[in-house]
Amino acid sequence: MRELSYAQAVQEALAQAMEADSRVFLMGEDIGVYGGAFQVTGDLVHRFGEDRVMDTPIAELGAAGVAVGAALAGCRPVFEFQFSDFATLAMEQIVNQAAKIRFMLGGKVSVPLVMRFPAGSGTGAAAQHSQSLDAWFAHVPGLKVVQPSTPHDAKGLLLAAIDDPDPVMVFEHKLLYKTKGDVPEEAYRVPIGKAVVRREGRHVTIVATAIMVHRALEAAEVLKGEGIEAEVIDLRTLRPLDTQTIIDSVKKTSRLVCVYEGVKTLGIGAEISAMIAESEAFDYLDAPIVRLGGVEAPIPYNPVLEKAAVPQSDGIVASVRSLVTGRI
Amino acid sequence: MRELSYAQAVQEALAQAMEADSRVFLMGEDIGVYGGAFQVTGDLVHRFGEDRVMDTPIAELGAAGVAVGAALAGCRPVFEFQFSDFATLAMEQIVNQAAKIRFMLGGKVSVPLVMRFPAGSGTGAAAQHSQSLDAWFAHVPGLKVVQPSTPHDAKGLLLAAIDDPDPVMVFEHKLLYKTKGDVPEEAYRVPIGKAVVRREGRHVTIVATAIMVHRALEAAEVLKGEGIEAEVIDLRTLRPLDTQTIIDSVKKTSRLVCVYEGVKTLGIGAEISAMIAESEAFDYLDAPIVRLGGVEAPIPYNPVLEKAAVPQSDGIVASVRSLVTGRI
Amino acid sequence: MTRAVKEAAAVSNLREFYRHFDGDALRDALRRMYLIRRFEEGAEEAYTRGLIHGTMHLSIGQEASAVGSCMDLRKTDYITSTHRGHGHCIAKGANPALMFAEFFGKEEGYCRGRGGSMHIADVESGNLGANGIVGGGLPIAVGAALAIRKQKRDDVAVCFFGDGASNEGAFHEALNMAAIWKLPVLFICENNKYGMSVSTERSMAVRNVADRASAYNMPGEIVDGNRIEDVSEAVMRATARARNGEGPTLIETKTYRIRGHSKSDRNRYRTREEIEEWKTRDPIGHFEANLETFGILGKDEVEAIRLAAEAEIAAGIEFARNGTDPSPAEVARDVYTGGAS
Amino acid sequence: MTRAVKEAAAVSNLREFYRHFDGDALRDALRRMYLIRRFEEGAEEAYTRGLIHGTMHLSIGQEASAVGSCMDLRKTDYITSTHRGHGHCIAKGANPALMFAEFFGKEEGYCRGRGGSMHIADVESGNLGANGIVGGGLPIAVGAALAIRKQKRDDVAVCFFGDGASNEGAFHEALNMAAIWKLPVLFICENNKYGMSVSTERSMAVRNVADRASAYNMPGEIVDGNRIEDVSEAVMRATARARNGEGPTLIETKTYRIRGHSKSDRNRYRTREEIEEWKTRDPIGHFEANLETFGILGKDEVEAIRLAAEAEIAAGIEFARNGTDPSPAEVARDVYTGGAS
Ligand SMILES: Cc1ncc(C[n+]2csc(CCOP(=O)(O)OP(=O)(O)O)c2C)c(N)n1
Ligand SMILES: Cc1ncc(C[n+]2csc(CCOP(=O)(O)OP(=O)(O)O)c2C)c(N)n1
Ligand SMILES: [Mg+2]
Ligand SMILES: [Mg+2]
Repeated sequence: MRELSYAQAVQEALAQAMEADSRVFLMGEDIGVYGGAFQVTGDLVHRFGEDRVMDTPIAELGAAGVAVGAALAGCRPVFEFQFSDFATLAMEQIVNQAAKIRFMLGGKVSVPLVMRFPAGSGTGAAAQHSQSLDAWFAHVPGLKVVQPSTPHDAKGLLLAAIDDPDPVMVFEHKLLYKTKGDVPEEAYRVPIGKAVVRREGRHVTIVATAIMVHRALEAAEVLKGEGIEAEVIDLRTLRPLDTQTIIDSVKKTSRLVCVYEGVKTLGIGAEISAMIAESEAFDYLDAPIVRLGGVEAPIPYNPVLEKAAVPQSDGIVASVRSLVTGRI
Repeated sequence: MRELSYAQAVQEALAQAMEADSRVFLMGEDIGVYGGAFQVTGDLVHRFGEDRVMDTPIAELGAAGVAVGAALAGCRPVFEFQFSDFATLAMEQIVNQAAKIRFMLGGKVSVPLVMRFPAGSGTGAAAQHSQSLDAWFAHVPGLKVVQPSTPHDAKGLLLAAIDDPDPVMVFEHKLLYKTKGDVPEEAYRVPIGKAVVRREGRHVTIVATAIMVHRALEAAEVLKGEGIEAEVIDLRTLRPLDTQTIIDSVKKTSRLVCVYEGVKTLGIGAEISAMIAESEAFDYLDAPIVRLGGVEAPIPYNPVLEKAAVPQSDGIVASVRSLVTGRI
Repeated sequence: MTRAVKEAAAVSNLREFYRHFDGDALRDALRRMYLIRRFEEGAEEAYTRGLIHGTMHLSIGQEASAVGSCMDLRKTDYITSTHRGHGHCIAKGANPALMFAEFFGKEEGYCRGRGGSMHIADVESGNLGANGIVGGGLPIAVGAALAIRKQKRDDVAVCFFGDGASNEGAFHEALNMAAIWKLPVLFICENNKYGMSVSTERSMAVRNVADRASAYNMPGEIVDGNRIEDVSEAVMRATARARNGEGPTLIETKTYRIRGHSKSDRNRYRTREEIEEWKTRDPIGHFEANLETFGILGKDEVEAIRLAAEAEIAAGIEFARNGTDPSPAEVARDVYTGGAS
Repeated sequence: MTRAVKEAAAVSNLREFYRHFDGDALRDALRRMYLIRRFEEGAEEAYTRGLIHGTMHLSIGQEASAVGSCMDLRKTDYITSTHRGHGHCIAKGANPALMFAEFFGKEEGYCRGRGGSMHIADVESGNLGANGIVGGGLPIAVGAALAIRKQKRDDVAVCFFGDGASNEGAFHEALNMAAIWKLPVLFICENNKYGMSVSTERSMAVRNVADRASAYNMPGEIVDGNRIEDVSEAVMRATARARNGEGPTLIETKTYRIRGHSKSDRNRYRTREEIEEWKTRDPIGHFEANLETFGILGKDEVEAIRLAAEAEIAAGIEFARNGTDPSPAEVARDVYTGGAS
């Protein structure tokens, strides 16, 4: 099958959605002739014109509100934040408006809005350009939140998000943009709300998101050499959570490690852990539930510190090993 | 001892801090002659003048940034959001600036800033004026987050927050403003980072925040009649979490119920549950960890729905009963 | 003379407003102003009697601004409204009975009882909703105008907001985008002198909100917001421009809210004299007097309109009180379109 | 004639700038402009060679704006800076060696290697920091000015920002508050024609950012940002006003960044001709020529200044490369003042 990079897969989804539905258009900073800060929109402006690939002024709150209003009035905007950190400027429109308008109006309207958030650390851009704030959005009823880890899912989840009648937040990890993978040419959908087992195993369940899926898979490979078979689940959707896939896995393995890049405290792993601890899987647990998340600090500039600030595969190996050892 | 309302206790703390330290001043919308939307600042403007009780224009992002700048330059601003929901407009300054400046500048500065957030539902103000967003802030390193449940703690935690060299977010529950309690006259401090056991018990630990502390205590009283002795912990500080007090309690009772008003998913109870599930207390657990949080919906206007949207004491009773029954 | 001829004769010397609208339209405008006034008085009373909970922001004294702005709008034109939005909602065509049902928290309400006063909306008549966030509607209106452009319609989006809201960053960002993209949107600032307790003198350094239009290279017009003719004529000029692809306009209607900001207001920031003075500039009284002076409506017709409005409001309250209470089991309904949660 | 007398004679016919500053000050200004230029060239080279990671935003071509703005400031005056902040930092008095140490991620760096280019700061010399958030520094500067007022100092806060930043809501809110409270703050907009790839023609409806000053009843001055005299004189007028309690000023320095927006820029949004044209208006060349024409500095002195700057930069890079790497164990250090985490 054809290989595309994650960024190309996103771009293909945008192009196919715009071709298929004239209501779809793109908004964002420097997504036109510049091609986007991460070259995701690339040359789309030349193909679809400035009306459908709209550069906005640097005005995140207002531009997000414009997207909300356009969605209310029949369009299907796909909004790019240049960095997910800048969502801090637009929480009002995302959380008070987009997420709640349908509910507040008694179900009389929908807000079919997609927002894309390049997120995460690893590019040396320091504390204000490296955050992983996905957990904030997963805390908000009215929003859906997805976080693809592969080019395949980047395309399929984005197309599903654009189809969706409600606001969907798409978290894209910056370090994944250049990673490659098989991507079918047709416009397929990956269902929102479904996790996927990336690797089967029986000794421990690792639930991971975004780039951590790859680090977890690396770790699983190493652990295999030590006789530990880890099951790796790619969460894919943070809201609504696919509880059943995780519960089933934990019932099988009896151990759970959550790996995510956001700050450990109240990051998405907190929810996964708590969900399991109150589920039917609780009685199957043979060990404490371990979370590996970002350290309790902003992301530092220095590259060695930057790496130390979020889980890496050797840390996952060490954690799983100490959790499982002696208990297999 | 003298009784004050929660609002009066906050006001007394503000007055005492301003008297003791000329660097302290207040900023917010309608906190001057109007006395604040919840009459917390009351007549302070007449006592301290408009320079120290500053009405701001309706401009939350900018005003929050002014507070950050003033704190950096040697003042001690205490900022009132009129409703905690409006923090959505100021997340940039709170999260990218206030929380991170010290770290980003290598520890060369501090940001001694206090922000007060009237939060929660129950006043019929509907979805955009009733949110409990405390978990967002507890997810952010660089911030401290407190949530007093009594007039005594409202005063003591606020004074501790004003003393603190770092940004402290104070969540005040609107329904608590009129509740009364003993408040010493002198300027005492309640330490940030310390939970407190409000009621001792041996069958189950209930960790609650803000108004839920009172509902949990009511529930405990009912449960007592059924032979169930609940230990009730008032969390008081959401960041940094007082893990030890909770762990100790759970080791004693073997069961944990978390009660909070924020949306259940990724609300503060998720962190408490996950913290226990990975702690030494895990091995003591005799039952799943239960979370009672806000429903997965915005807060509705209709008063019956509004009540149904967040935990009430009968719901706490029912949950604890079904958790404990047959397992004592 | 037949009535039609009499009307025509009287009208010929009059200003644009009275020539543009026929008797029916003028009667309807007066009716709507009365509906707003009585609606709010009724809501206030129900609130005071504990029948309505929450809070509410009354626009009594500002009726000319709402009705004058919406008189010439189409159903397909949008408005975005504010926390002080009852008047806009009625002016754009909503049914007061369904608004009351909302205030009483009933399933029959415009928002099925989920929104209340601060989120009152009637999407059918083009009202995209009141907003609890000051300034929240500004960019949303720009987005609606963008959709209009994309759909190649010649409708407009009318954005109501207050003087206080004009200090929000959202104001700046919204006006700038509307201006650079030349979108069909009207920014109608209802300047009632205060944002809650803070006067415009204390919250901005310019005298008029309209003075800010120049920062966006946009016309900024100031009108007497208590005179429906002035408001309506300015809005007609601006809609014509907008429909014609000439871009947005900022209109400032100078008006006054007679009641407090909300139910918790103790009016400490303004004088009784100021309030009394503004009561003498009542927009309904002004309009009525003109209609009579110009021979457009007789005293008896005015009386009939008033009585009909009162009857409609009374019936609306009755309807609302008999509405259906939502079931607590449905607390999380309509969070998502598919029904998922 | 002694040199001092020669200087005095030459200077007497000159404009304010050359009379206000003595030879030492002018030499120092030129030195700083060279330091900025060489610093950024050095940083760029180190980045290209992979010695510095992350990204960086170069201000080559904008040196007159930074130095002209800071020449007459005191150490106790504050500045807030931007993502394009190396120039401001050096102009306000920072040591390039410690800046390089920061870029190399070392403990010796101004931010102990935690901040990097986008957060470069030197609190000692009054620089409260660059900012990764466009517009983030605007309200912070207003807050610093508020602190100055509260502390009854006659210092000022100088806020640098770009044309693009002037479309952020923070701009509007910050300028409004500074204006209503008459705070001692200077808003210096370095208008280099683009916010990343979007030209001011596409991002705002007025020609000049300074045209927006009227919305805040604030003086708005436009100067040639590539002429240090123009910048400095405008800033001196504004600081005088500010220190005198007359409130804020908006100054727009029209300038140009010769390099791309950041390291990922392919310059697709502007022409090569435009860049070449602006290279002919080099602020250093302009200043040097004037200094020589007016007999204030000789060619040899200029040469010496340039060489000294180059030597200082080379030594700074050397110092930085030999700096101390932070320990990964200290990744969560300095999150809180007390050390708690
Ligand atoms: C973002 C935000 N900040 C503050 C408030 C609280 N609040 C509600 S209305 C109001 C005053 C608004 O003033 P203005 O825009 O002039 O409208 P008016 O009430 O005078 O009609 C305030 C401060 C709010 N609802 N939203
Ligand atoms: C809030 C925010 N939005 C977007 C960005 C990404 N970004 C960084 S610099 C920049 C352009 C800024 O333009 P301008 O203010 O004119 O400054 P210049 O780069 O031209 O010096 C953009 C869009 C950002 N850092 N912060
Ligand atoms: Mg007002
Ligand atoms: Mg620029």
